[in-house]
Amino acid sequence: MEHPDYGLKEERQVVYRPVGHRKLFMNPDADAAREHFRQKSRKLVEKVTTLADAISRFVHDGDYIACGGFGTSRISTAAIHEIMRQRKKNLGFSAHAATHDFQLLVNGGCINRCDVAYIVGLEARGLSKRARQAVESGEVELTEWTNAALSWRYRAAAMGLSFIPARCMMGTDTIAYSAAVEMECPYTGKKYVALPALYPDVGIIHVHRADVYGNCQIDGPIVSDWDMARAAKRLIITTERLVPNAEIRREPHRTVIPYYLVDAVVEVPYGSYPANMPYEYYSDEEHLQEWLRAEQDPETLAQFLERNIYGVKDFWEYLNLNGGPARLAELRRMENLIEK
Amino acid sequence: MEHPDYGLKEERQVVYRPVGHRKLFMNPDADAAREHFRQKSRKLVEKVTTLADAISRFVHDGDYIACGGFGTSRISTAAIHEIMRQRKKNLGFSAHAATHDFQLLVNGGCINRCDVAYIVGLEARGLSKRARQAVESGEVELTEWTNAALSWRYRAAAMGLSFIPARCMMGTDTIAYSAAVEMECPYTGKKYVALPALYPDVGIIHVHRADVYGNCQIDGPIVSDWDMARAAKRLIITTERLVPNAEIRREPHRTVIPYYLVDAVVEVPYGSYPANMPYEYYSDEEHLQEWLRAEQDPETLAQFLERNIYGVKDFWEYLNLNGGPARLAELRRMENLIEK
Amino acid sequence: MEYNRMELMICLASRFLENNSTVVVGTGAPCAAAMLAQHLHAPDLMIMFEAGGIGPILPSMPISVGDSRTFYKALVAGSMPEIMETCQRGMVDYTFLGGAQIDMYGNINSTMIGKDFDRPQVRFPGSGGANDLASFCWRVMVITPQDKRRFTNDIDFITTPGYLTGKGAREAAGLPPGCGPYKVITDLCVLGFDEETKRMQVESIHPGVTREQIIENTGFELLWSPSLTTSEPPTAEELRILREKVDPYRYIIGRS
Amino acid sequence: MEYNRMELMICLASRFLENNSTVVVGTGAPCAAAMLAQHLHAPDLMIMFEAGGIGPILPSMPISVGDSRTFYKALVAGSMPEIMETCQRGMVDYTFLGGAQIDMYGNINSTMIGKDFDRPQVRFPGSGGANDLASFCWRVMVITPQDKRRFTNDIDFITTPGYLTGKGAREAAGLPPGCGPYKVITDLCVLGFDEETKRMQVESIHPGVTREQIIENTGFELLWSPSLTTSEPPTAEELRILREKVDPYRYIIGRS
Repeated sequence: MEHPDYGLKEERQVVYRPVGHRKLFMNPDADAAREHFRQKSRKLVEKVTTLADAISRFVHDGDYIACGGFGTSRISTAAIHEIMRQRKKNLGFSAHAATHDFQLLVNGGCINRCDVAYIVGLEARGLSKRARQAVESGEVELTEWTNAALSWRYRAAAMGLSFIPARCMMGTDTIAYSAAVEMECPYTGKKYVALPALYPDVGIIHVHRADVYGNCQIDGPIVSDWDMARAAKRLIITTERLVPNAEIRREPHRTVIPYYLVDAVVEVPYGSYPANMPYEYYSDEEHLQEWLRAEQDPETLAQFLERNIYGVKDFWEYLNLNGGPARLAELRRMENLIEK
Repeated sequence: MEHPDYGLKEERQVVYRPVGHRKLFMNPDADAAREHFRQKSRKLVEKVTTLADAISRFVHDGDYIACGGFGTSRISTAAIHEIMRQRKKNLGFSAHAATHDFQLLVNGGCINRCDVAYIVGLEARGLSKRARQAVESGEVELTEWTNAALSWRYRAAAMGLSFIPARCMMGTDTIAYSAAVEMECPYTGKKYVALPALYPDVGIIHVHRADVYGNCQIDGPIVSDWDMARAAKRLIITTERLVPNAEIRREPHRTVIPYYLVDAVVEVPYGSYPANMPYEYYSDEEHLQEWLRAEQDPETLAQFLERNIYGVKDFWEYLNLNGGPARLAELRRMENLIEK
Repeated sequence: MEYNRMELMICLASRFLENNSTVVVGTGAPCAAAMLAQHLHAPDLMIMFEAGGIGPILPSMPISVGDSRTFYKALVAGSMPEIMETCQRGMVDYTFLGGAQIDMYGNINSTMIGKDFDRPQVRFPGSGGANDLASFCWRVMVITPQDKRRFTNDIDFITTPGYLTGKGAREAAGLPPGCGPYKVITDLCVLGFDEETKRMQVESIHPGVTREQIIENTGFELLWSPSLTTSEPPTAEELRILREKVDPYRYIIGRS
Repeated sequence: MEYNRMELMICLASRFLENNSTVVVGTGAPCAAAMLAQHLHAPDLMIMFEAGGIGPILPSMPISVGDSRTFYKALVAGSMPEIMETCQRGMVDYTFLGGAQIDMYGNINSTMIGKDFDRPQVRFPGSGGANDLASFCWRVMVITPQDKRRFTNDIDFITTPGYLTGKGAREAAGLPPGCGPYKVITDLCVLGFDEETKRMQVESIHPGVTREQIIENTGFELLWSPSLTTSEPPTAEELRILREKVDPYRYIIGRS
C-alpha cells in the first residue's frame, strides 16, 4: 500500500519581506541569549531578599522589562511601585495585556519604548488619561503587536529560538506598524508572519507560592507567564507567601517556574493589590477608580503619587493607606463570593 | 536616547532546502486541519464507552496514530491491546520515545510506517527481537526524527501551524533520513530546521482522572501529551478513574486536556500495566522480561500473544493472567517505595 | 415591553450564538450576550476568556478578561497561548469585537484616530487580542452603536482584519480561509456581509427605525439584503433573564 | 582497592560534573555517575530527565527515563518539551550519550549498522533524544567500552552530532556555537578533543593500560595530549558510595 508524501522535493527560492516598519527593540538572536543563559547561575541557593534590593540589583536604567499576569490580575504591583520609587528611567516595556502596570510605569516616567498589544485602557473601567497623554505626545515610542503575538514572541524565546511563525496580524495596519517579517511555510507555501523572539532583560512575576530558591506555583490562569519566565534573562519573583521546599517537592507537577530561572524572591503578601489575585483577593475597584480620577488633574495626580508611591516606605504602608487589613479582608470575601 | 533596531530592513531572497529525503507521512497543512477542527463537536456530552467501541469507531485501518506517555510510563497499554485484538492494519505511528507500545503494535502486525525517534528498544531492559526484525526486513517504513523534533511537530500542530523552527538534527544522517527542510531565520539569517506540523489522525492517552465529558488531569510528567492531545484529530482517553465533573471544576488549573479535544473516554484501571503509572503502580519488570523472552522464538511468541492478547476478552482478563490484584497491589507498594 | 438599545443589542447578539459552540468573549455586552444565550437556547455554549478561563459557571459579570470570575468553577484555567492556539487551530466558532471605527468590509480600528502614528489625535488601547481573534475565529461578531463617525471607510488604522479589501483579500493576505466578520449588531439594525462583495449589508431593521436613519448614520454605502426583515424585539423572557440573572446590577444594560 | 571497569568509568565520569551545574542523564552509567557526584563533590548538581523530571531526590536507579523515580520528590515534574527547550535555550551544561559507533570527531551512531537504510544489518533504537541533547547541551560526555569496531571513522550513520567534520563544522551546519563533545570515558582511557582539529585525543590512560592497547582498540588515528597523565583510580570513598548508596543491587556496576 502506497502512502502519499507531503514533503518538499526541490529547493525553493523565497522572499522574506519586512512588512513591519517600526523598531524591533530587542535582539531576537538565540545564540546571544544562549551565551547569557550559559552564564546564568544554576545554584540552588536562597534568593530571598527585599524589593528594594531586588529592584536595585536586577533592574537597570535602560533595561527592557516584562510583567506577568493579565491586566489587573496577578500583576506585581509591589515591584512596579518599587521601580517607580527608585526612579528607574528609559525602560523598555512589553505591554502584553497591560493595564494598571502600564499606567503605573508611565506615571513614574519610567518607560520610553514599548511593544504594544494593549495599553492606556483599564478594560471596562475606562482609560488612563496620563497613559494616553504619554503615548499621544510621543513620550513613549511604540511598536505594535497583538496579545497572541507577544505571547508567542515569549514562546519563541522560551524555546530557545530567534523566531516563530504565526497567522495573525496579516493584512492590517497592526502588522505595518510592527517589526514583523512575512515569509512562507516551507511545506505548504502558505504565507506566515515570522515573529521575532522576545528575550526581556527582566521579567517580574507575582505568584501564589515560592520556596526560598525560587521554585514557584501559580493558581488560576497562567496567562503567558510560563513562557515569559523562561524568556526573561533575569527574573524577579514576588510571592504571596514563601513555602518550605518540601511543599514544592510534594507536588512537582505544580511547579510553573523552576528555581534556576529566578534571580530574586520577595515575599509580598497582597503584592498584586489593587489588582485581583486569584483565590486570594478581588480587585479594589474603588481604588482603581481613584487612580483614574487622580489622573484628571496634574496637581491632584502629583499629590496622589506622592501619597501612594513616593512618600511611602514600602508596600505595607501603601496597603495601610488604602484600607489596610480591613479592606483586604473585604476583598478576600469578595474574591470568594461571600456576601458581607 | 536612541535604541538599536534589530529588525529586518530589506527584502531578502532565501532558499528552502529539502535536506531530509524520506517520506513525510502526514499532511502538515494547518488549513486542512482547521477544516477538520471546525467540524469537530464541541458538545459537552457524555463520552464514556468501552474500549472495543472506542477503538472500532475511532481507529480505522490506514490511520496514523500517536500514543501518549513515555516508553514504559503512562502508555495506554489497554487501548493498544484492543487495537491488536481488532486486527487493525496499515497504521502509521509516531514513535516518540516509544518502547512497549511500538513492540506491541509490531507484534500485532498493525503498523506499516513510522516516524521514528526511539524504537525497538525497551531502554535499559534490552531490545525487542520482533520489533527489530520488522524494521530490518523493511516491514515498517521509517522516517527519522528525534524526541524533541516529534515533540515540536506536535507543538506546531497544537498551535495551529504547518511548521515550527528548531535547531536540532542539523549536520547529521538523522536529518538526511528525515523529511525536514532547512531554512534560515528572517531576523538573524541563521540556519534553522523547519519541522513540519504533525496532526495525527488519532491520539491515545492514558490519564489519572477524567470526567465523563473528557476533561482530564495527569499527575507526574506530562511528557509531550499537552501538545499531542491538541494536535490529534481524534482523541481516545483511557483513565485510571472517572471522577465527577465537580472535581475537575474544583481545580481548573489542573485540567491538561479539555473535553472538546476528546472523542471517547474509557475507564480502565491499571490501563498502563505493565508500564509504570506515576503515583499508582510501578512497571512490572518481570512481565516485561517475559515479553522480551517470548519474542526469542516465533512459536513461543504466537502462544504468548494468543494467551495474553488475542485469547482474552478484555484487559481485566490480561491483568488476571499476570498476577491479578495481588500483583497489582505489589506494584502499588513498589511505586510508593514501601518494602514488602 | 420596554427595553433600551443596549438590551436590544445584547438580546439580538445572543440569538446568533448556537448551542454547543465555542465563543471567546471579553467583558461587557459580549459576555452578557453569551450568558443570556446560556440561560436560554444555548445552555452548552462554551465560553472562553483570553487570559485562559474556559467554561466557567459565571457567578456574575467579570470586570476583567483575566479576573477570577472568568474561571470560577471552570473546566480549565489555562493560559493565553492556550486560548489563542485553540483559535488558531480552528476550534473556536465565535468571537465579539468592538472598536472606534469600522468600514464596509468590517475592518476595525481600535488603535488611534489621526494620520500620524507617532502623534495620534487620540490613542486607544490597540489590538489586545482582537486582531488575533478576528484572524482565527470562524464567525466574528461586533456589537456597536451606529453613527457616521464610527461607520466610515476613512478608517485611520486597521487594527483588526474584516474582509480587508473584499472577497479573497483575507486569503491573499495569508489569513486562514473561511472565517471573518459575521454579524454587526448596532442600535439601528443587524448587518451581515454580502457573499459576493463581502460588503456590509443590512439584514434586519430594528422596530421603529427607518432606512433613512440607517443611511444617515453610516459613512459608507450600505447594501440591503434581498430578504430584509424587521428585527425581532427582545422577548419578555429574554429581558427578564438579562435583567434578573445576567446583569442584575445593570453594569452593562444601565450604560445605554 | 579492587574495582571493575564499569566502576572505574562511572567514578571518572562523575568527577567531570561540576557542582551547581545542570545535567540531563538517561538510565544506567550516566545516572550512576551523576548520583555519585551528588554524594561527593557536587551535592547541588541538578539532574534532569528527558521525560520531564527535574531535581529528584533519587531513591534508587530509575529503569526508564520516564519512570516515577525520575521525579521522586522532584522540584519539577514537567514535560519533554520543557527539558528540550531548556537545553535549546542554553541552560543545560552536561549530557551523557552512548552508541554503537563513534568516530574521531565524536559523532555517534545509535541508529543502524549497514549501508542500506531500508534493509539495515542491525537496527538500533535511533536518536531518541540523543541528537537533541548533543545539539544543545554545552558539554557532551560519552561513557563507552573501547574497541576497534566501536571507535571507527567508517561510521554507518551519524545519529548524533559530534564535531561533524572538524572545527567550525557544527556552526556551519547551523548548530548552536560553543558546545559539543567534551569527554569520552572508556574502559581504557579518558579522551578529550583537540582544540584546533576537534579530533579525539587521549588525556589520561587508565592504570595498567598501555598506549598500544589503546591504539589496537581504536579504528582511527588518535591524538595524544601533551599533558598526558595516568587516570586517577577510584578512591575508596568513591567505591564505597557507588556500591552502598548509588547502586546497591549492582544493576549497573554488576554489568562489567
